[in-house]
Formats: sequence, structure tokens, C-alpha cells
Amino acid sequence: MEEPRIGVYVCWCGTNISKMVDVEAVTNEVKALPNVTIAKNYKYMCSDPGQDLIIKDIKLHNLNRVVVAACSPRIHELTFRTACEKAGINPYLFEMANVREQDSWVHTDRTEATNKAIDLVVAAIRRVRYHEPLQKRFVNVNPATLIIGGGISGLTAALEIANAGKQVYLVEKSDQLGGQVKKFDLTFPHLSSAQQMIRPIVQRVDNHPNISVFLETEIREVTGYIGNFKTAISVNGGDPVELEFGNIIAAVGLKPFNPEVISEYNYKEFPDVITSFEFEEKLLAGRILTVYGKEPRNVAIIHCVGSRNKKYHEYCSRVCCMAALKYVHQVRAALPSANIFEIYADMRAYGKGHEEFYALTTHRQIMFLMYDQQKKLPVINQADRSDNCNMIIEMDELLSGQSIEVPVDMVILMVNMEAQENVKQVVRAIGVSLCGNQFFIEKHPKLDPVATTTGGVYIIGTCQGPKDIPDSVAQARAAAARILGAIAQGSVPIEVTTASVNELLCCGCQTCIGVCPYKAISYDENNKVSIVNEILCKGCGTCGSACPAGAIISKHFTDLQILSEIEGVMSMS
Amino acid sequence: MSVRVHPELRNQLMQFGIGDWNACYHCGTCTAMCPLSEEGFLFPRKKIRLMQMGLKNEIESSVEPWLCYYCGDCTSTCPRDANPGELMMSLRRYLTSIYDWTGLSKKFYTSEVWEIGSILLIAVLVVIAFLIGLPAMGYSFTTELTSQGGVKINSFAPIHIIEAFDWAMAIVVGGLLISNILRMYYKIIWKHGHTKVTFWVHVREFWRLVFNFSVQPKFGKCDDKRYWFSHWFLMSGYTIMFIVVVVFLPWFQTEKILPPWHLQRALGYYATFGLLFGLLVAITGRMRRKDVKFYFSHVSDWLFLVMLTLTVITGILIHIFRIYGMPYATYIFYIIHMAVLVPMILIEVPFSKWSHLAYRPFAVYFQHLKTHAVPRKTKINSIN
Amino acid sequence: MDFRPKIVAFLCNWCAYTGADLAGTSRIHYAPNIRIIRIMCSGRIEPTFILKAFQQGADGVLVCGCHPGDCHYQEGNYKCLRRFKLLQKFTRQMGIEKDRLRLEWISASEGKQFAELVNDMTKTLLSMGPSKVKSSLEVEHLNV
Amino acid sequence: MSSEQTNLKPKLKLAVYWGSACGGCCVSVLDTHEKLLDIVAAADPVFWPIALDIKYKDVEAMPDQSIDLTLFNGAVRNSENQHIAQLLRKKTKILVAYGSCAYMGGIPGLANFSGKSEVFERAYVETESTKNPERIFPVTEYPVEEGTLKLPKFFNDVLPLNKVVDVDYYIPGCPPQSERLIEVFTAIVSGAQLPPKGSVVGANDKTNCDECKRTKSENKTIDRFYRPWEIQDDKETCFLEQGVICMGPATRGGCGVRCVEGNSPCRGCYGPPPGATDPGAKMMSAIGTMINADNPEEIDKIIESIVDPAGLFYRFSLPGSILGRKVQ
Repeated sequence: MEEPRIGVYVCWCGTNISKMVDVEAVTNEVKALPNVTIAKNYKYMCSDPGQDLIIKDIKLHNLNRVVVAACSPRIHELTFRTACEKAGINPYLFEMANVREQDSWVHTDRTEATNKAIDLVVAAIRRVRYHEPLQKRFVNVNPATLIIGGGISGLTAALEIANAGKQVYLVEKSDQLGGQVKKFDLTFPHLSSAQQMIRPIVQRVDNHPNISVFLETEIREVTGYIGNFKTAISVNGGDPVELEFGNIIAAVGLKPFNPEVISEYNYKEFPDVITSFEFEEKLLAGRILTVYGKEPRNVAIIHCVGSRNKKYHEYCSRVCCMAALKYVHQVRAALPSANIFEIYADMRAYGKGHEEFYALTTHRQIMFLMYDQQKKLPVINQADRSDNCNMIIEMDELLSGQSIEVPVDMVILMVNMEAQENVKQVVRAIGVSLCGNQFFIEKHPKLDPVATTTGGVYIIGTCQGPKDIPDSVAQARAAAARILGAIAQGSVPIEVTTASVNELLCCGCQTCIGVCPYKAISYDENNKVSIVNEILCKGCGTCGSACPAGAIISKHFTDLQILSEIEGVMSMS
Repeated sequence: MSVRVHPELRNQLMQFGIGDWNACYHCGTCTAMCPLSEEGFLFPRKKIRLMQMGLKNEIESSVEPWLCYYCGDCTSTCPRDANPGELMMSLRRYLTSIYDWTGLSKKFYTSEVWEIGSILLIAVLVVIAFLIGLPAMGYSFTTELTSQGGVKINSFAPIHIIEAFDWAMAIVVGGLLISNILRMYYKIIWKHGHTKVTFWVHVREFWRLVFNFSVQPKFGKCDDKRYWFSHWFLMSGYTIMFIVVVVFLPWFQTEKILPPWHLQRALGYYATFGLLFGLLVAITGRMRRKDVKFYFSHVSDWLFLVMLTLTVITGILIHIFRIYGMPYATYIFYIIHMAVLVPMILIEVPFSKWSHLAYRPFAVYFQHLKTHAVPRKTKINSIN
Repeated sequence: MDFRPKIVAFLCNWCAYTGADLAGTSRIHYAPNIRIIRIMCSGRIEPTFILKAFQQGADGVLVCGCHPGDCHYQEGNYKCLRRFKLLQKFTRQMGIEKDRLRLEWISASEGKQFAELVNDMTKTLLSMGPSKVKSSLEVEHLNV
Repeated sequence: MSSEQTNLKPKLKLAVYWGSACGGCCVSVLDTHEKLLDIVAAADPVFWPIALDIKYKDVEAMPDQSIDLTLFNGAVRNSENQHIAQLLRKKTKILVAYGSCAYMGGIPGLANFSGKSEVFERAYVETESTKNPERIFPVTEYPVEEGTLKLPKFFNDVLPLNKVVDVDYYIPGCPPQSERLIEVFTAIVSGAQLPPKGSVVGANDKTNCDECKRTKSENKTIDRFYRPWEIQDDKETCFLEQGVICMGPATRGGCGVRCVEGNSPCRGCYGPPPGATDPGAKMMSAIGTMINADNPEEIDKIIESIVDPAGLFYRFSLPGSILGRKVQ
């Protein structure tokens, strides 16, 4: 390794840093450290003149390492790496010290903040000495796409990709396409028919020359990596078919919450306490009748069943409020004189046309009753004969502070959208993570909501989180666009800071293999060592920590680099 | 203890003028805005909730609707156009009908046929009484004028008969009002919440009744003081007129033409101006529909205004015609005056809008009694 | 000089480090005693790093990862937890007080919680006094 | 090597010394059996307390750098060990820390879980065979009629050799395998290019699993740990996969996997592989990873079955580890 020649640059960030950190003192403190060739400070390092300063110095002083003390590397690491690259040194020979978000902005004592900045810069200097150049890499993309799940989002994505002339393999677990939407009567907020919407889509998918549909089929294992996946599926127990594809879309959908666990609602106990999904069946059948075959005179709709309650699911299912209002219209149309009770915990009308829909619904002669999810759920009891109704709901009404009894003949439980069960296999196969609520985790909740941390794997629809039809469709088209973009490019960049095995040290114990969440490590029987497929590797580094022999190197996060950084932060005390 | 919701109550309340049920989403802006809403007696939001939920007993035992003087601030600041002011007004109508044990109030409020029909019926009876009754009893009127040139009005409307009738009407109306107020007391203090108030508290707080009746300090707390003034002006005129007519009729319905500065005429002019001014403000307000409090008008609102205006105008005309010695005109307008006044008193005071003259001050009185109410001992059936 | 505890913190890039950044962008002030070292995943944190920090004189070591179930790399935080638990048993044996070594989950949105955590740990360390790991290593024998 | 060769070259001067040691390392030199003759043929032992009656003053009299090779075994426990280490450093060209104790502290290094006072208390008061009500402890100087009796000072810490003097090479093992010694010795005698100073010699870069004949798979999740006597070893499968902690994957090869061959898990006497900063931490990290549980309580429960992690992972290496000793 050539002797490190480090350029250190401390940013003022206007006054953002300089107000709390004595940038001059920091610069002076590190100037004389071993391997530091030059140390400067400047008003805005990220500005063009700031970057030019680095570029010029690299050339002038023959620098081979750069440290910038400025904002969070999550903001400008890429900026400065690019500057290094422009100046002709490998972008990974750069390190950043976060003296703004984690120093000047959070501390109030200038001396302490300056000392901290010095520690952080020294650590970066110590670390960068051991940085190694890393090379960018690309892989080719197979133009076919695998879509798992034939609901509205899967179907939409399939059509979008197939219409662009690319092959789609659509795999559906059940025996028909259409998903949950196929089970709905009307949709909110326009009360248009779900059937009229989904049927033509299914038909188009069925007849599309670029889409191969596999019903009653599950994905067991997927091998390969972005651009080059493979799976074997067996249709109806027949011979396995081998499929090859470059991208994967998971659209495995949702599962209605089972309200049996909520004892207050006595679901299953009382036959006229039904879930929203069961109510859709009644609507599709065309008649709203109690089990006694009578038209209910009092219909209660209970919101947030299994939602927004730490005992069941803390999250909000997003669609149930509007679906409940939709039922108001349907019940009112069918039973003009019925009393309708909306028993809700909060009315959430966030979407386009939703608030208007809510306002419209309030004129449908209904009674809104609010309950407190956290304190007490409404309790559904059997009514006495004298009550002149089927059941009585006892509840503490929040807005009035009254404990009340509500006479009801039918109760619709707006059940939570739960994550699909038994997806562990799919999750494992395609290498995505599940959040605490068992929904698939996106790569970035705001900036990358349909991608996952596994390259080439996208998640759309309700498997990513509860959402309505427009959102599912939007995600489907977004994922399709991403995939078509990658196909058009022909190749995609892959992670650089991966792990790699030092075969001279690997003893073949295979501890690392089970540790990898991406199945990127395999055992080479011939050489009796583990090898990392650096295309699959995401660079989390957990194998590096698991390797007892110290044979796995986490590139850019090596033991030496991190230990030097630790020594660095502690060296000035 | 849980209470049963009555979904059907909402339809009933609808007939009392309540508009959009579910518009209110309980932000509480109205309660925050209201200068009259106070700890322990919060409104309008809470009352709207009771209405929405059909909690009959809770509504009927509410004193708060009477504490509202309808300045309209709640309605103009409501983000949902839920119109809390008018909802409170509607509640007052409903409560009036609930306090009334005869059931007539409800009929009058919910049926225009009943209300207008009854008024017409009484008016016709009054006309009959004058045209047929009095002559049948042997009274005959004269067109002769007095020495001062005034109309001999007592020959047309014999003073002792009219006075007797006034007293009879006052007793009937007063009796009805008192019985309704007792029912109001029963619902607010006794029935709901099972409380009682000591006799001493009744006595100690009594001044509030008088004070609120005569000054209407609560109305004065509303932001726009003009309405308090016009209302107080009207009310004082009305009260003077009422007392003069019922108690001092022989002094008032005189054939003498007193000098204009005479107390009798001065009181009459004050009352007339008070009434006219108040009516002018209310009528123009309801016609212009600029202020929130006048934006919504129930049939009962207009009926009351029209009848009172007619009474005042006919009263003025009687006064003018009498002084200028025009017997026929005087007698005709006397009949019209009575044909408007009598049904107005008989129907509006005990059964309709005008009852608020009693319910409002009593409500303030009851409100203060309520704050001193103690739980009533109820029999506890122990299991042993 | 009064005692200023020094905390070396290992924060995963996706949750905890972002959370610490959020504390900054939200201008939530906290004690200046912490020195943050970024790693991609809490699953990369090795006992070696933590022991090294103590050896170098850290009064406390803080490890932060994503909340269980939220790991950017699926389950790196669980691996971290397992290793941490075992390491904790070891460090206790070695006489390092329990409160000097903490593992906490901080999400990208928990800037405030992170600041509170740092303050809390600083407070605890202030009450405990300096770590004796480094001084224990200074042996008395040479030049007898 | 032939005697002819050795005749051509001047004979090397060899010293073997034991510090705080059990003597096993010295015996390992003797365990070269007939090869000992070759050693003696190539080198003259000039100082070897277990074998030769040469006094410290004799060594002190030797010229500096006159000894070619010193195999220093045993840890540094007291001022005597330290004195001789420094003395030999001065007199020796190539100083080798020989065996686990000199290399990392070894078994005596376990005393770093306590301190001098605790050791004395145990040794001179508490031991079952001791009766010492007056609590008499050794002192460094004791005046008697004839003069002053002196004893070396007992240090608070056990130290590996490199914490006292500069060490050229390390030969790990408890004791080092005699074959490895011969390899190293031969290399030195032959004048071959020696590895960089500070290297571990006489051991492999790869860890023990590389040579281990047991079947290994990726299936390394553990629901419960067993101590070797708690489980019926199937003698075929990787110890770890049976739940027995074997230091093999984190321990340099070179011993010939003798313990595992004898159906006992590796205890780590050969020390960590190159690149490991701490002898026990890598193994601890690996073992932690294998715990098959996600929630803290279950993890704790599994960890309960690792009774003494410090003793287990640092059996031979506590003084040479990052922490070095228990915090005092």
C-alpha cells in the first residue's frame, strides 16, 4: 500500500457548523497528524468551489485519501465521492465526519462541540488510512418478470409490463385471478361496481400473449440475483417448470383479521355479528338479511376491529372507514327506514374524494357513535325480549361521555387488513424483510416505496401495507416502470461494499452460510471454503461478524477500519 | 349506568327545526367561542352530541339551551356549518313542548295547521264575543263622544268585563306557565340525577330569578350588545304594558284624554316605543338575514313577530282613533287588537315562543340551584 | 478536572444513525459526550469493537440498531442482540458494570428518543464515575 | 539434517527458560524424542533450568546477543520472570515466546480474573490444607541473622511475554507440538528466509476446522449449549452442530486437531488466527450468532447454558486479550 496522503476539509456550512464548532481549531488540531498532507476549512464544502478545492488539492498535492468534516454522510457522501472520482482517485478512498447533524446542531457548548468535532475528524483520518479502492459493477437483466399474486396490483403490473412487449410469469396461489377486489360489490368513494372493474382486467390478463398465468401455484425457492433469477414451479403437481426472469414483483396481498380473538364482539357467538368481508358476500348476493331471514331494523357498523389497538394491531388499515361509509349507503338504499349506527374510533378520510364522501354520508340519517380504542371496546350482548331488538351494544360514548346502550339486529365488523399468512416461504425465497406487523419492508418508506433491499425485487399492493385500490394500482404501475426501466437499460449497478472471503484464512466451518439473509454465501466443496456471491450480497456485514476465523472481509467496514476509527475517537482524551 | 339511545328522537327533533344532524364533528369551537358557556354548563357541543345520539332523558333535563341567547357566534365560526346556534334554538322549542303537559305545545310547534288554526279559532271567538256576546249580554256601544271629543271606549268594551277577562286569561296562562315550570324543575333538578336542593338555597338564590328576568345579564354577555338593548327595550315595554293592562286596566283604558306627559300616557308611549323598536330590529333582521341569529326562521318565530306587531300597531291606532274621536274605527281596531292579542297570549305565552320569558330566568335560577344540588337518598335493596 | 464521560456509540446506518441525524435536523440538544461510529447494520457489530472501545478508555458503549422486525437487512438486529447478550455476560464477568454497555433500538424517526437516550446514559455514567477498564490495564510491575 | 552440515557451521547457542509455567513446554522440547539429538547437534543449550545447572549469574556473564535462540515459555508472573525475560532479551538474538503462556498468558493467565491479594488470600489462608491464623504472607525481603532473605515480587497481573520485552516470534500451543518446534528450529538452523518479526510461527494461518475430519454443514443454529460431559458425542458431526462449544474455528491449526481427534472439543490453546485482534471475541461473536432465538428472554435462557464465557473463550488468552484482566 502506498503511503496515505490525506487531505482534510472542514466545512463551515455557513454558520451551521461554524457557529458551534471552532472550525479553525479543528483544522489546526489535525494538521500535524501523521499522514495528513493538508488540512483546510471552507464556507461550503459541498458547493462547486468547495468541491473544486478538493479536486485541485488532490492533483496539486498528489492526495490519495480525502476526509471531509461536514454534514451527515447520508446527505453528501455521494457528492464528495463523485468529486474524488473526478479528480482521479477512487471514490471509496474518502471518509466523512458528521459534525453538523451529530455535533453542531445538537450541542450547546462550543468547547465541547469543538472537541467532539476533533475526535470525529481524527477518527475519520485514522479510518481513511485503511480504505481500499473498490470498483463499480453491473449485471445484465433478463427481460422477463415474475409476479407473485394475481390481485388487482399483480394484474395491473402484469398488464403494464406485458403491454410493453416483455414476458410476464404471473403466479397465483388460489384457483382464480382477481384477488380481494373480486369479492367486493361496490367501491368507495364513487360507489362504482368492483366487478365491472376487475372482470375486464382478468380477461385481458388471461388473453395476453405475453403473460403466462400459473394458478394454484406457489413459489418455493428462487435462486439467482437481480437480472438473473430462476425458479422451478410445478403446476397441478405436474413436472416442474423452470422459469428465468430478471425481476420479481411480490403482490401477495392481505388477509382479513379474524375478530374471534376480540371477546367483546362475540363474533361466531352471535350469527348476526359479521365481518365486512362477510357483509360483502351478502351484498353480492343481493339481500341484507339476518340469520332469521328478516331485514334488520338496526344495523351497527363497528370500525377499527383489530386496528389501532395495541392488543391486536397498532396500525391503521386505512380503507375500513371509507368501506364502512360505503356500507351506510348500501344499507340505506336497501333498508330506507333502518337505524344505522357508525360506531367508530376515529374517522379517517384522507384520500381524494374521501372527505366529500364522508360529508355526503353524514346526510344519510345515521348515528355516529365514538368509542375509545384504548380504554374500552364496545361490547355486544344478547338483547332481552323486552328490548325489541336482536342484540345490545354497550359502549362508553367518547364525545358525550355517556355510557350507552345501542339496540342492534346486525353488526358489521370492519376488520383490519392483516398481512398475508404463510408468506415466510415467499419472503425467504425472494429475500425481503418483514416489519413487525409482518408486512413487507420497502427499501425507503418515502423515496423508494416499491423497491426492496434486494435488488430486482419489488413489493406492491397490500403486502407492503394496508392500502386502497388506487394506491395498489399506483404501486403496481410504479414497480412496472422501474422494471421496464431496468430492462431498457439492459444492465443494473450492484452493491460495491460487499463481503468477500479470504480463502487463505477460511477454514470451511460454514458458520457464515446460514447467517446471510440473502443466501449470498455458499460452500465450495472443492476448495473447502465459503464463497460470497457478490452480486447477491447487500453488504450488511453480518457474516463478517459471524466468521470465527476472521476470514470474511466486509469491504469498506473492515475490522481494521472500524478499530482505527474507535482508536481515533478515543485518541484525543 | 348506561342509557339507551333513541334513534327515533332525531326525527322528532327535526320537526322542531333541527337541520343537518351529523354535520357537527365535535371540534368544540362553538363551546370555546361561546361567552355564556361555563364550567359545568357547557354548550352547544355537548348538547348537539346528546341530540345526535338521541339521549332523550339527558336532553330533557338540560338547562343549557335556556342559557343560550343566540348571538350566533357559534354558527358563524363553525367549520362544518353545523349551525349550533339554531340547534340550540330548536332544542328550546323541543323543551318548551316537553315542559307542556297538555301536549298542545308540541302540536303547535310541529303542525302549522294546528298553530294557525288555533289562533284563527280564538280570533274568531273574540270577534264573536264582541259582535254577538257583548250585545247579547245587553251592552250596546255609543258613537257619542266625550266632552274632550274622545271616543267612549268603555261603552264598547265595558271595562269590568274586559278586566275580568284579562284576569281570567292571566290566571289560565299563569297557571299553565307555573305548572310547566314545575315540570321543568322536576326534570332538571329532581328526576335526572336524583338530586334535591335545600329550601334555604331556593330562597338564597331567588334573587337571580328576579335579576335575570329584569336585566337579562346573560344576554348582555353576548358580544353584540345592541341585541341585548333592543331585546331589553322590547321586554321592558312588554312587561309594562302587560302589568298596566292586567293590573291597572281601569286606569289605562280610560275615556279621559290625559295630557301627554301624564304617567299613564308616558308609560304607554315608552312601552310602545320599546316594543316597536325591538320588533323593528327583529323583523328587519329576519328579513335581511344578515346576522346569524336571524338567519333561520321557524314558523313560530314569524308568527310571534307578526302577531306582536299587529297588536302594537292596532293598539296605537286605537289610541289615535280614540283621541281624535273616531268611534267606529276605534271599535273595529279594538276588535282586531283583541283578536290578535288574545290568541297570542293564550298560545304563544304558555305553549310557544313567548314562554321563554318564564323559562329563561327560571333556567338561570335552576342552574344555580343545580350547582348546590345534593344526591337524594334512594332506597338501596341490599341482597342480604 | 470534572469527569466528562465518553460514550462510543455504534449506530446502524438505516435506523439509528438516521435517527441521530434526525435529532440534529430537529435541533434536539443532548449531551456532547457521545462519539458515533457508523456501520451499515447492527449485525456487523462485533464484540471486538466494543471491547476495543472500553480498552481505549470509553466510559460507556452504546449499540443502536433498528427495532426488531425493522432491520434493513432483514434480521441483522437479532444477530446483534444475540451477540450482545453473550458479550454482556462476558463483560459482566470481566467486571464491567452493566450500565456501561447498552443496546437500544432507535428507528429513523426517533430523533427525540435518541437524544433522551444519550442524556440518560450520560447521566448514568456521571453517577457511576469513570470506567476502570483502562486503568486496570496499567500494570504496576515494570521497573521493579 | 546431517552432522556434516552442522560441522560446517558454528553451532547455535540455545536457551530455554520457563517463567510462570507448568513445565509442559520444556517437556515438549524433550518430546522431540530422537530428534532431540539433531537439535543438540545443531545447537548448544547454554541455559535451560529444567535440564542444565546454569545459574542466572552465568547468564548475566554472557556477552549481549550471544545466545542465538531463546525459547521462553511461561507467562510473566513475578519480578523474577520479568528480570530473566529482560536479561534473556539482552543476551538473545531471536527471542521466541514459546507456548500459550508466553504467547497469551496461558492457563496461569486465568489468575487475571482476580488480583494478587485474592490469590494470596486463597493460597496462604483459605486453602483447605492451610492453617494460617496469623495471616502471614510472603514478603519480598525478610531479615534474618545471616542477612536479608529475598523473594521475587508477586505481580498483580499475569502478563504475556510481549508486555514485558520485545518478542521476535511466537510459537503457540499448550504445549506446542514438538513437530512444529522442529520445523521452526530447522528453518532457523538452515538459515532460511525468516517471516517478519512478530509473526506466529509453528502454526497454520487457517483454523482447526480446515484439518478437522468431522462432518460440517451450514446448520449451525443452537438451541442449547452443552458442556462436553453433558452430551453423548456422536464422534462424527462437528461439535458445534451438536451444541458443544469447540474453539476450533477460531483457533489456529497446527496442533493436528489432536483434541478433536480424541473426541474432545478444541479449547483454543493455539490462539486466534491472523487478523483477529482479540483471541476470544471472534468466537464469542460466532457463537452468539448461532443462538437460535429472537426474543431476549429465550436468548438469555440459551446463554445460561454457556456457564462461564470468559473462562471458555479466554482459557489460554486472557492476559493477551483486549481487556487483559478483570476490571479492578
